[in-house]
Amino acid sequence: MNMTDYIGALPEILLLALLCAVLLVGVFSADEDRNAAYWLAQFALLAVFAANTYIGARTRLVLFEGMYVRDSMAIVLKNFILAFAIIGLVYARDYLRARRIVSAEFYVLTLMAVLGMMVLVSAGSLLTVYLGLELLSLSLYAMVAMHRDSAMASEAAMKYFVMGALASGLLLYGISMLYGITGSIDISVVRNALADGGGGPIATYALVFIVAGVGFKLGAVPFHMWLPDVYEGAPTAVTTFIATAPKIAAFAMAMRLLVDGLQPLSSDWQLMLTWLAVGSMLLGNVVAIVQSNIKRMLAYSTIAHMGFLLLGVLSGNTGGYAGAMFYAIVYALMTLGAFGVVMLVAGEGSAEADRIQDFRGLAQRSPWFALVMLILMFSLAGVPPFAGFWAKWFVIKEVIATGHVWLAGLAVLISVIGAYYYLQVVRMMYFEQPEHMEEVHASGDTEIALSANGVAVLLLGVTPGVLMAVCIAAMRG
Amino acid sequence: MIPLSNYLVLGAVLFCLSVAGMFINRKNVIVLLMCVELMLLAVNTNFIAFSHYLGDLTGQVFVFFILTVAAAESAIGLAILVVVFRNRRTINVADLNAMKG
Amino acid sequence: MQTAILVIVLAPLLGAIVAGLFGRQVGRAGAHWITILGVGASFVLSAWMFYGVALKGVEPFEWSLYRWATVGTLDLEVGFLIDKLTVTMMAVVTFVSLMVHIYTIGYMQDDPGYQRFFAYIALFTFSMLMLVMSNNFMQLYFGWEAVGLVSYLLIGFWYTRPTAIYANLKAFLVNRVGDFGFLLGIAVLLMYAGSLNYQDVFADAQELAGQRIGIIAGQEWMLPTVICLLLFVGAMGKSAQMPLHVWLPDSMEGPTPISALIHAATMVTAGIFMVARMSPLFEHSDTALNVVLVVGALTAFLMGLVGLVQNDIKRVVAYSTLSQLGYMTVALGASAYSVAIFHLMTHAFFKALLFLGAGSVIIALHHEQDIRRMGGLRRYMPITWITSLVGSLALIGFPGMSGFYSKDAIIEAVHNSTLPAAHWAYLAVLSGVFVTALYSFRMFFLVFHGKSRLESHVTHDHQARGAGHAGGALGHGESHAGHEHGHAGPPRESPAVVTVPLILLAIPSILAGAIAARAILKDGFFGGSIIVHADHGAARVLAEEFHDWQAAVIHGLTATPTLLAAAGLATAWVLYLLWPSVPAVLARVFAWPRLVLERKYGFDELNEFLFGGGARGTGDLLSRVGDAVVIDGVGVNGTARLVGWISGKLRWLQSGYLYHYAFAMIIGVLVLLGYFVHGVGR
Amino acid sequence: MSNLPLLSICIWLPIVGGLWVLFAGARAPALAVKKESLIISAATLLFSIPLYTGFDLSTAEMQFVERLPWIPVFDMTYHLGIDGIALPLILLTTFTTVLVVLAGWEVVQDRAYQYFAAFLILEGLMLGVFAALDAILFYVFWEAMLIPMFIIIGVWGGKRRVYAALKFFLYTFLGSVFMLVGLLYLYFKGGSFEILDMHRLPLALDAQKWLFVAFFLAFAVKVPMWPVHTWLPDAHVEAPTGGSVILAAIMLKVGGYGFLRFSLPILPDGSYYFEGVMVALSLIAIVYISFVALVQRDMKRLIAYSSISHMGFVTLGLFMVFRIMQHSGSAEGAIMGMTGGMVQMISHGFISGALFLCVGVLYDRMHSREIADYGGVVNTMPKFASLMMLFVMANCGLPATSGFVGEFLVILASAKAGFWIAFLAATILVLGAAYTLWLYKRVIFGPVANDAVAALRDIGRREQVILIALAVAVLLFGVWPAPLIDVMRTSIENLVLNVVTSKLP
Amino acid sequence: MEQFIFWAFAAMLVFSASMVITVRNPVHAVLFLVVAFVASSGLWLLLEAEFLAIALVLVYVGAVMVLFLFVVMMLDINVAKLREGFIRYLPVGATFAVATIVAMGLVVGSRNFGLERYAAPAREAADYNNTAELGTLLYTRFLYPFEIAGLVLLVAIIAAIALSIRGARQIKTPKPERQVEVRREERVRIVKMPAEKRT
Repeated sequence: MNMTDYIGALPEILLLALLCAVLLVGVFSADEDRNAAYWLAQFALLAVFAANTYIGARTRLVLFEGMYVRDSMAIVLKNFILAFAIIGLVYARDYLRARRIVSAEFYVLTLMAVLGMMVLVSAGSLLTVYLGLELLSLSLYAMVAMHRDSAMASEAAMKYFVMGALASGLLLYGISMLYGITGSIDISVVRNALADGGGGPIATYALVFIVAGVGFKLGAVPFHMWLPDVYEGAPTAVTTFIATAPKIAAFAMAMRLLVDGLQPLSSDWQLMLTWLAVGSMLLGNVVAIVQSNIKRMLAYSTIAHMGFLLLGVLSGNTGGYAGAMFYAIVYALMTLGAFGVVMLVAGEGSAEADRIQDFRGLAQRSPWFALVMLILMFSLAGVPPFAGFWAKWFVIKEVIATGHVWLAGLAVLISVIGAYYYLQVVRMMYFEQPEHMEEVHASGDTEIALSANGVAVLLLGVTPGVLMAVCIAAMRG
Repeated sequence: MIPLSNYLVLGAVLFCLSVAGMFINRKNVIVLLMCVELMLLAVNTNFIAFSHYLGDLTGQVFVFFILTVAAAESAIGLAILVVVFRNRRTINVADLNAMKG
Repeated sequence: MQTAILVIVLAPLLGAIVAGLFGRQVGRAGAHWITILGVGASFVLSAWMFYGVALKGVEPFEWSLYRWATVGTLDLEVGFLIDKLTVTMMAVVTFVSLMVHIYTIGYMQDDPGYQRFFAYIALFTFSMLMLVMSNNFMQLYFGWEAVGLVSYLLIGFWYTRPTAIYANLKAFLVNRVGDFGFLLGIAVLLMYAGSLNYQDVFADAQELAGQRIGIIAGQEWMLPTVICLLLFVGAMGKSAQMPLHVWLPDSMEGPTPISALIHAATMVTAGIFMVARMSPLFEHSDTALNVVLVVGALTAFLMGLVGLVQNDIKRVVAYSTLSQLGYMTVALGASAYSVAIFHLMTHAFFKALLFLGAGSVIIALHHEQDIRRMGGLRRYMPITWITSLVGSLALIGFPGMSGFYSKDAIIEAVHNSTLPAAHWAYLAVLSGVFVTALYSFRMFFLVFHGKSRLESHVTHDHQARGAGHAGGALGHGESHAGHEHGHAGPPRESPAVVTVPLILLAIPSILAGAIAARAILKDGFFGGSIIVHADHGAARVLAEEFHDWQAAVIHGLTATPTLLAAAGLATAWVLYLLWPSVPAVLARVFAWPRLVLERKYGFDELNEFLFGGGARGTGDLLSRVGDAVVIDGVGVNGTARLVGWISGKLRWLQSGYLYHYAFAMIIGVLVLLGYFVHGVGR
Repeated sequence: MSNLPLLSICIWLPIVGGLWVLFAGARAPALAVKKESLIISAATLLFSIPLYTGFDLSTAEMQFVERLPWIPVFDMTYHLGIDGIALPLILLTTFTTVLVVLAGWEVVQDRAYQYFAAFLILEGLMLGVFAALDAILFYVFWEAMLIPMFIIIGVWGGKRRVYAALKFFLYTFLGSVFMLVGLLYLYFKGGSFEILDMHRLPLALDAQKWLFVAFFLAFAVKVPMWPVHTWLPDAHVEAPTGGSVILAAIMLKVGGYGFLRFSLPILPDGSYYFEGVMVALSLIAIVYISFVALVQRDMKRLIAYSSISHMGFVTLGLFMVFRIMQHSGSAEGAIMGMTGGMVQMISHGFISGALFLCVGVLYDRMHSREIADYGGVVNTMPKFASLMMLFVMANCGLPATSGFVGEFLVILASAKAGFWIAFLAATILVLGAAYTLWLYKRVIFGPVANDAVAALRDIGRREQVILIALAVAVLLFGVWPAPLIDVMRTSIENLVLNVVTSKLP
Repeated sequence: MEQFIFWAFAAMLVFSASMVITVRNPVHAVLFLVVAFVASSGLWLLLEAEFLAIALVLVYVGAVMVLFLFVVMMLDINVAKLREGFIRYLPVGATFAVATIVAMGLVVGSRNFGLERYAAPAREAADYNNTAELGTLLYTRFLYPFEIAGLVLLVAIIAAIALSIRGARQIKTPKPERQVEVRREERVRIVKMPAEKRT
């Protein structure tokens, strides 16, 4: 325990300090719209982003007795988590204000969740994995329930909570078995022990529970059941948050547990993930087709996307991990924008506009936002020249590299089914006539952020090389 | 001499009972929360047993953290439960199906 | 020489372009002047060239205009081959065309599509010249299709008439069936000869003759037979040989000058010309020649019979054309190519004459075409009467008239042919002579002699038209032209623009045969253009027997064909002038054969049912069942529906109940445990 | 001039221009948007002309090559270049787009700026497809094309536009994705995304077969070949005129281009293995679809089916190669067939585009595509009728029109592949004429059918310009196809040599 | 002796756990849960985890379970209706529960974790202080997780407050001073409508 530990973990510490400040501001400020809390939260995230980017060496650091790992993957993922949280808050502000959910606690919980994710991303021990996960999850449960007058939101929170508790129970059980057979909760020690001891059925036994926990967090079939209900029921601002940054964290968790820790069992978990991936892609895409609620549809789309993400992880090599990382980031970026538009369309009133029908004629009401949504939808469908295509391209490439051409074929086939429901949104926006011509109102920062989001998806689609290089470097470093 | 397996089997049984409680119980959400507690108890038993037989305190430390988290979890769980009850005047599990399909 | 060729070909094209695209600017007079000048220039130069090549003995020569394309090492070019065969055709085509141009000024003077019409016929002249002057198969096909196109345009010239647009579609499609074979023939030829140039191909003919080609598994066919039969299918289409003749009678829906130009003198002879041009190939296949012979003989005889029962003046001539084309084909089959060309030439003159004469009658009667409503026109239209008489005599092969030499030569040639089918063909063409005489003079007598049956009708007709274009008029009357001046007075002789061409055509109809007979029949006029195999001696025997035209006439006076023709003429006189009531009796007695003839052997009905209906039925089936039900219904939408159905079912896995969710997770864990830890199912 | 990155300009000028129209157009007056669009498309056409004038006929190498790093981590490059196969298609694209912009001038009222932007972007993407030499770059352009087309059909289409647009998108998307798997597979075999490297890559027969199937799905759907053609009639019928024109004139060609650029040279043995199927499918397309076309009641549908049938000649021409080589032992016929297929692509671009424009002209006036609603149009629209006559005849493959050249060459070549192949191919002469002329007869000829027809006005100056431009093209390449064929000659000869050389390791 | 204690507590634990998930009345369920915790605590003492055993009783039984009871009673649920249909799902549920137990038990059973693999460790010396050892670890090696655990509790506090507290704003009370000042225009709006035609 020395200074380097604290300097290394400075971003987290800074976030904690600023989080407390937000809490105090919230308690003591009379600001009805919580502007002070909002801006302070944004400042906190920005400051942490800067700290995370500029402080400390780029080399791999292991701090706090192995509890905390700071490697290039962690730095990159944390930056994206922070960035998406910032944009998510921008989108959320008008929505929250219009629905009077706004309170300083919301921002505090957001920051808490971000902190949890950062802990998770940097976890060097099974214990920090667990604690980070819980910190994140508990914040999210509370955030989902924040819309206290909404029956849907509270039901979603309840479901999320129970299923989340069950999942963390499963994960803990797996961790306990791992601890039992390796005698340690340090991930690198576990890995070495397993490599020496060769794993065996008990290790596989532990692995099953851990995969279940990871699968839950990602939302992979059959551990996905919470996801549609939570996405639909939660206030859209919270859904936006849940759907984006935590998926990156979940990817990090998968990497920490499966790759860093359970690499010796990779032949087992690769097959498990194959099942999960195929199931997710199939079920997600197929069931999304019949959804009429866009949030629910995006939930199923998330399930499908997680299937694709797992394709990258299961290929079991650096390229695949980089592909999955790329996928997670791009997925989060696209989903963020999509929910941003959903919130925008919901508008000033207290009602949600979450039926696909509500997008009727958006191209005539607000051509620019319709275009952004179009870009996002085609990107989600995996059509070039948008980022989503490269995400799919990357993981499929790695799947083929490992020789699973059939899996690649299946994946692309399923993605065609998936294109259908994204097209339905485009259809509503462009092909149908609007019920009224009222332009969608957006405040300046939302408009800028949303535009940037759409343009980023397009630019990443044209020149994905930079982010790819970042991901590959992060995985190698 | 009690073998480690006894504790582990006990943990497994407890774990299964709690899981079974989750899907057998169709009426009361509070029971679900209790099942979560039971499940954590099972895991804790596992940890402590391992800790004892390995002669390593890490397991106990882990249990310490689990207990902490479990307490926090039940606080939040009960808070959510209260919100649910306020909104719907019921905590029947079978009634929590406004969202499906 | 090259400039002359270019002018010959391009002058009509230029006329066509100017008249067609700038018709409004140049006006009606401008249109006919420019086209007539163009075709006139063509004619003059063609005549000059004919003089040079045919009479002065200038060597045949070939000239490539430009490279159309190069594919691999194969150069496809647009070029010209000028030899005796070509110049003969050029002269005939441009002459007839010029006549028709002039005649049109009168015939079409009131038609609103005047300029368009001139554009078409000039374009036709261009196409026909491209066809006959070509030095390769591609350009031949080029002209071949182009004349088909113009024919299509011209038959449908009065595009508001349902019969006309039906007829032109039919004409085009039937021609396309022929082209289908023709193109295949060219394709097979190219495959073996490796070139499309006439000279190259003919040079290889001997080599090709020995080869065989497998068409149906296990059966090898003689290559020349296959090629020639396929090419002949093309000729059957263009030259309206059975069973591809059905378009020609219907094509009479076009204005009369067209019938004269295209459907008598030029386009329909393209097939004859083509086969003659291909003589080096046809000579290598007796099978093909036999087929040609049989088809020609059948057409000559059977179509003549149909001519007996037709009442539309133009249709009678049309069926006579079919019959005469049959004669030409027979000549081709008998390897007497030169004779076929000879008949082609004489036929061009007298058939154009007959058509234009018929047109003259039609004008005079204000577009009445039914011969049963004519009669006694001799008094009113002396020039038309006399020229028509000349045409008819030439047609039946009256000794001394041009038709006599050529037709007699054909009959002789068949008689001399050694092919197996020649006997039957001989009988057919011989009886055809009688039939020809009968129908020709039936028409001639009904139109120009006897009692006039027209007054009452004309008045009636005008009343009908006064009532506003009665639908009935569409069938027969060419309702567009010249109503305004249609007084109900007696018919008058046509104006000079009509009669002058008649006279100009009458002259060669009488003289052309006598002038050319010796050169063609005896002296081997066409030289190297036509090659006859030594085994096929019909033409050679002919040449041996022929001395000069006077001798031929004298000999002809007592020959069987002449007697038959005379008998036919006499029968016509008896039936239609002497005892006009007899035909009706005969019609009752021979009701069945008559019905068969009136139905034209049922070809139209058969085609309509089998090909028209069959194609539409097949299309319907494929469209409704194949595309809509199987591919789209089951395959495409079926898949979509299946996915939707699965989706609808799968969504209920997400029941909304927490315990089901937990259950799903546990099952997931259980399955993983079972498979990976306990190896169940591994 | 030659220093300019002409291909990049041609690709990006319309895309950037289109985006600009999209952004600026919402608030700009409609006329300004139209003028801008016309200027952009015309400029693109101008920039594509030096590609032709500066093209070296003597080499089969790629020309106007541009190569920049694109995604360096995977050695993917922004690699452009054209040979004699791509050049005509590029010129066709730039030419057609100008006409399409003109064609939409007065017709499109609703969200006009989006309409023109979509077409401009589409143009750039299609040019990208023809010019890309990096497989993934190709794929990106290839797939991206679907988006503007989807929008065009769906927004400005007819009654069943939603169904048609979705069908179009999903059908072609389904076809394409397997190509992506194939391309990635090739990358792992050869370690390069360069198409030209793939051409040289030895591959085992089994791999070639699978890859062929994957590529087949992508290209056959686009062409479209029987039995994956059913999206096309729907898409064509529902699309606005401009959309139909682009679909028929260019989008279908990318399928043929794909076969030429990918299937044949990369997988010669796989192509050889499947050539029987391909020839059979092509012939089915020619005959079967012709019959189907015969009974259509909707003008656009009929022309759409006619397109499928004519595209059958393209695939027939391309895949007869093996048979011809077997029968005749020389490349002569193979080159002829391939040239025929290629010419057919270009010519079909002009002709079907023109026919769709003709239908568009009628539709703009009567708002009906039903054949039964027309009749006697010639009486009121003589100029239009005569121009349409030309295109109809070209569609029948009449000599002196460009439609003849391709069909003629393919039929001539097909005789070398087998008599019955030629026989079936030649049925288009009769069947094609039957459905096309029957259509013409029912719509144009005859007495004036009803009051609506009587009230028609003849085509205006703008429409005349469009149709005459196409007419000139059709006639020019019919009378003198040498300039067109010479451009592609060397490349096709080279390609045939490649194709007949086995690549089995 | 050890054996007896183990089996007794184990039986008690399993029994009370089964009761938790099956009893009709949630209050009883909570009480059985308390029993289960106590039994566990006994087992943990057997495993020489004295601090945790005490903490379990103090923290759980003392605090958490009371919270549970409090909520159960506060929500005042109609107990009778809560267990309907329970039997119907029991067979399926039980089958799967048993299957899971078998699947898990086969692995964690004596074959893998018997005494031959994991020998029972010797008893700790008398001066062994479990609490002190744990405390040392918590403040040294596990400082970082310890801080996070604190945060988790903070989250719980914030969340519980945020979810449960009802701010004054939401309480609707009449304001007499406004009521007397109300004007007609604020309450009644007169709308002009064209008369509908009689049909």
